Amino acid sequence: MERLILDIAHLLVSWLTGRGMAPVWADLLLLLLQWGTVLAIVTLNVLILIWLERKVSGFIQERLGPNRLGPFGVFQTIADTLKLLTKEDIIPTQTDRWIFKTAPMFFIIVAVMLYAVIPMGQDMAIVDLSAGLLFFISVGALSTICILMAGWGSNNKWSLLGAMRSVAQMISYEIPLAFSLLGVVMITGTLNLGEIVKAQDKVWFFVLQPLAFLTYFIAATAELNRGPFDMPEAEQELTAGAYTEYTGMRWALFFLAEYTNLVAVSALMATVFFGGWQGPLLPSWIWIIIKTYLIMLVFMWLKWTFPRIRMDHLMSFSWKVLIPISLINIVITGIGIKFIQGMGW
Amino acid sequence: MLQTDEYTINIGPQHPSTHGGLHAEALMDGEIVKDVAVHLGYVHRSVEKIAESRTYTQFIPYAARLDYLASNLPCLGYVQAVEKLLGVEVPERAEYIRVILGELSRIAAHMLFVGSLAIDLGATTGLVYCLRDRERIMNLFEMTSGQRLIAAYMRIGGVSADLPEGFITAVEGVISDLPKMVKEYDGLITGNEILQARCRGIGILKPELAVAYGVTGPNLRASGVPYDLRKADPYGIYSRFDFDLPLGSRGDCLDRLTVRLEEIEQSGRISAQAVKDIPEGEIMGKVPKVIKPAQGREVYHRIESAKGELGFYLLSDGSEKPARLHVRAPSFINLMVLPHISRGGKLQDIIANIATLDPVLGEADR
Amino acid sequence: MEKLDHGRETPWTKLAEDAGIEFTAVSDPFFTYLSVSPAALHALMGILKQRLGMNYLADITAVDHGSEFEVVYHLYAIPDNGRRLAIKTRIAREAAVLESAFPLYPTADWQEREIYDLMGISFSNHPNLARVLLPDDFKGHPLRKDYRKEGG
Amino acid sequence: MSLADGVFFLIAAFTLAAAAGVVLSSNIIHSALFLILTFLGVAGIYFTLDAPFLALVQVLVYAGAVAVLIIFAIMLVMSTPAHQSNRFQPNRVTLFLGTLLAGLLTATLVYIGLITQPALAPVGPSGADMIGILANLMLGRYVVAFEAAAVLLLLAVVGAIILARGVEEK
Repeated sequence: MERLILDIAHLLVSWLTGRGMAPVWADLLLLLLQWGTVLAIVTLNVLILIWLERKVSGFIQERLGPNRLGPFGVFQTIADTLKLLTKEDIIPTQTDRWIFKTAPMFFIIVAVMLYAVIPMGQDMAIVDLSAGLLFFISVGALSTICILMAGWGSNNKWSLLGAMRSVAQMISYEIPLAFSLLGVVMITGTLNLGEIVKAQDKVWFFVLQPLAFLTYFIAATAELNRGPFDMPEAEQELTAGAYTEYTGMRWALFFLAEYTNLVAVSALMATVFFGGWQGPLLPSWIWIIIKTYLIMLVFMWLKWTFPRIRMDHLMSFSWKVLIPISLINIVITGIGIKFIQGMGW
Repeated sequence: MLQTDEYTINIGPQHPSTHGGLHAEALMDGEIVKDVAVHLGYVHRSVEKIAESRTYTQFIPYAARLDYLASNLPCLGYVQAVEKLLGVEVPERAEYIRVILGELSRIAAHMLFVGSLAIDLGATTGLVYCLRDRERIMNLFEMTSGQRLIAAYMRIGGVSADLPEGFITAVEGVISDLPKMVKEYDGLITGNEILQARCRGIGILKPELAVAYGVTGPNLRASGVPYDLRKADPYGIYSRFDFDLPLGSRGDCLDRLTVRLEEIEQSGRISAQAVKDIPEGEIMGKVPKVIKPAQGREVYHRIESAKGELGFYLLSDGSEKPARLHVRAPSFINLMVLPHISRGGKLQDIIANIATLDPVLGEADR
Repeated sequence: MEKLDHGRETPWTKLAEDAGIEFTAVSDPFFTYLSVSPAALHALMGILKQRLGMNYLADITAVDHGSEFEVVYHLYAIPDNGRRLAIKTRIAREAAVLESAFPLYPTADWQEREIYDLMGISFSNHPNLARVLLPDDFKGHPLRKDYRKEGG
Repeated sequence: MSLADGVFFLIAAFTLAAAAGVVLSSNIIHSALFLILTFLGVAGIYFTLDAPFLALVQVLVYAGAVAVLIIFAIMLVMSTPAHQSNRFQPNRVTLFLGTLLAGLLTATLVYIGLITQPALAPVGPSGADMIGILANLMLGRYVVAFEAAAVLLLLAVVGAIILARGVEEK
């Protein structure tokens, strides 16, 4: 079980090369196959996630949630997706057409790219990048621009305001996000996510770096634009903010990308702070799925419990609380590492 | 400061957080509110004109549609105004029934206030809990008149039907659960740090400003002014009941929330006393078949509705239809201070301010 | 409503007479009001507000009496001091202009706009006399008795 | 031509096309967005040169942060309608200066190409060690320059705050 997926991949490559294909092309084919799998998993996952989110919100709000289509309403999201697909794609006349049209596509591309470096099991990262963590942070930062494109392209005051809020928020929260991960990097001495997972075989970084985990968790919620930090969307104030003018599939793409981001960030959190794919008995790739889903449930719990924070509070919280805390964490970690080295352990 | 362009942003008339067809036009400098202009009339039905072509009794359902979130209260105000005009005595039992239903309506309206404030601030779950509990009160209304939301249960001279079997125990059940419900809202909504940060010190309504602009009801009491018509100018049998006036100290959004939460409990207290003391007997007083008040008689009757002072000015020309009916709508007048409490705040504060001023547009626009 | 005994000194009779304002006090079992000319209206309201603490203008409304409009002001005090009073004034239909009560009672702002909107009485010195409930391009004033009605 | 070469040419073509978009689009916001694509293309070239760290810093700093800054600055100062905000407005001085600059750059590039021998093998260490070496260099040999840059940036931040807050008008 443990090596099931890897074995399939190796079997495929050896079969292809055995048929006289150049190894380079076989690898390329494998890469394409891997991306295809990721895309399939992402889309399927989002369907499940939206259903799960509804069920969780229903549970929190003492409702049933979707329960008509299929057992426990599992086909509800499929029906909704079909509805969105068949809806008219309205592009308002005064929009900046190209930006308006491409923004959701770029958003989803960026979201899917995040999966490249996450180890989805032992030796199961698509690209085993030496600076994998940095890849995650820097590519994640690009989603800001996609929301900015959506807000600007819509040519709507609500949208622009939502986009501006989102940009200000993401730029502010990027800093504590990166800083909180630095503590882990200092301990392991690597940016490679596989190495970071391996370094947690005895104790999770969640235990060693509780402050960093807390700051990362909050900053990640903000990066994901999820409640209580869902500023760019903020339907009660900005009437869906940057996404106000979007309809049908383009709107659904934003939705898709947001959930894709959610899975990616949760998976990274599991990887960096909760031992990644490591776990007893079950195969590694099942462990990471379990951990990711548990973290996502916490995100959902937060969203459905908390009111939305105010924009200026949000900014001052990042600059006056989170960044100092993450800096303190770096200092403490540095002292700790020196101390342990000094003790000769 | 960096010079930036001011721009206007239209909150409503189609907007998730305006509680109906309200249009607030905000002049913004970035996220800071420079001014707000309120435009009304999107649900204007000219109720006052309609009244002139309806008999006194026919108008009752229209009154119920004024403040449709607490429909028994505007009905009560209207029928009491007509009773005053006619000089009709209302039987004791009917008075008690009116008090019970009026206070239950107030509780229902305040519950919806708490829930809608929560959802306006982004806490979706808060609404559902409040709606769940409001449902129990709606069921009580259904027991009395068959109508849940806009019950035209009040009649000139009494109420339309006697209380059904089991109503009193059902009311007692709801009332005894009220403290538990309020505690739950406190935990989920009032106790939340983010909500407190968004409400404390936001939209401060100074008592002087509130009185000058005629703000009444919980909004006025949240500013620390002890003025409640149930105590200041008791109508019906309210002087018999023992209850406290919850008061705020800062006049901000948080006070407007906590005052209403406490009022839920106080209304529960009044209903409990009414339920305990309710006598047996008639439910309709002696009312003429055709209601024709003497010519030239006029009356201004005001009650404490869920939103504030709800007044009915009635003028009779001796016919069976009123010559003039005017509704002093608290929602309409309370909304006047929205620009004053929103200036200098943030965009998100406007939403909190609208939610805590608690206008019902059906009443404001009439 | 407070009952008014004819002939008995009431707080406002003395104050108003000192200021030289003429009015008639009328009372029936349900309603007590002072009838005053439009010119003296604001002087009277000013006295009531300053001397008697009637700082709360609960309601303004207008009635169409054919050739004349009657405007009714309901004055109270917050916190309640037992003083309740209505003031009435009549103006001719052709010259339906009154001075705005806004400087004394800011709450008159929208209430006067509503009267202007629905009854067509203008208020001089009002900061923003525009229609409040009906659209700006609406023709006519629906609460006037001669306003055409369609349907029921 | 190997696969790597193909990838390089693909990325290079993409980068050039994006750069052309920056110059040619008449909407300055479009230009700024094309600039982001250009940055991403350059990052791709770094990747093909086996310098992933540099590439990622390029994405994070230029495509992520600097580009947003540029867009913000444009929106802040933009006074003309967006669709003609980046019109080509020829005038002799700018034409002359632009041609001169472009000529100089091209000449330099050609000259460098002529005097250096193309390095066929990777010139330095790659992958994981590179980050460590980079860190050692920055905080060792070039620490003064590194810190000076940091202080400069700090000054810039302080200046920006002062500009944004403005002077109290008496």
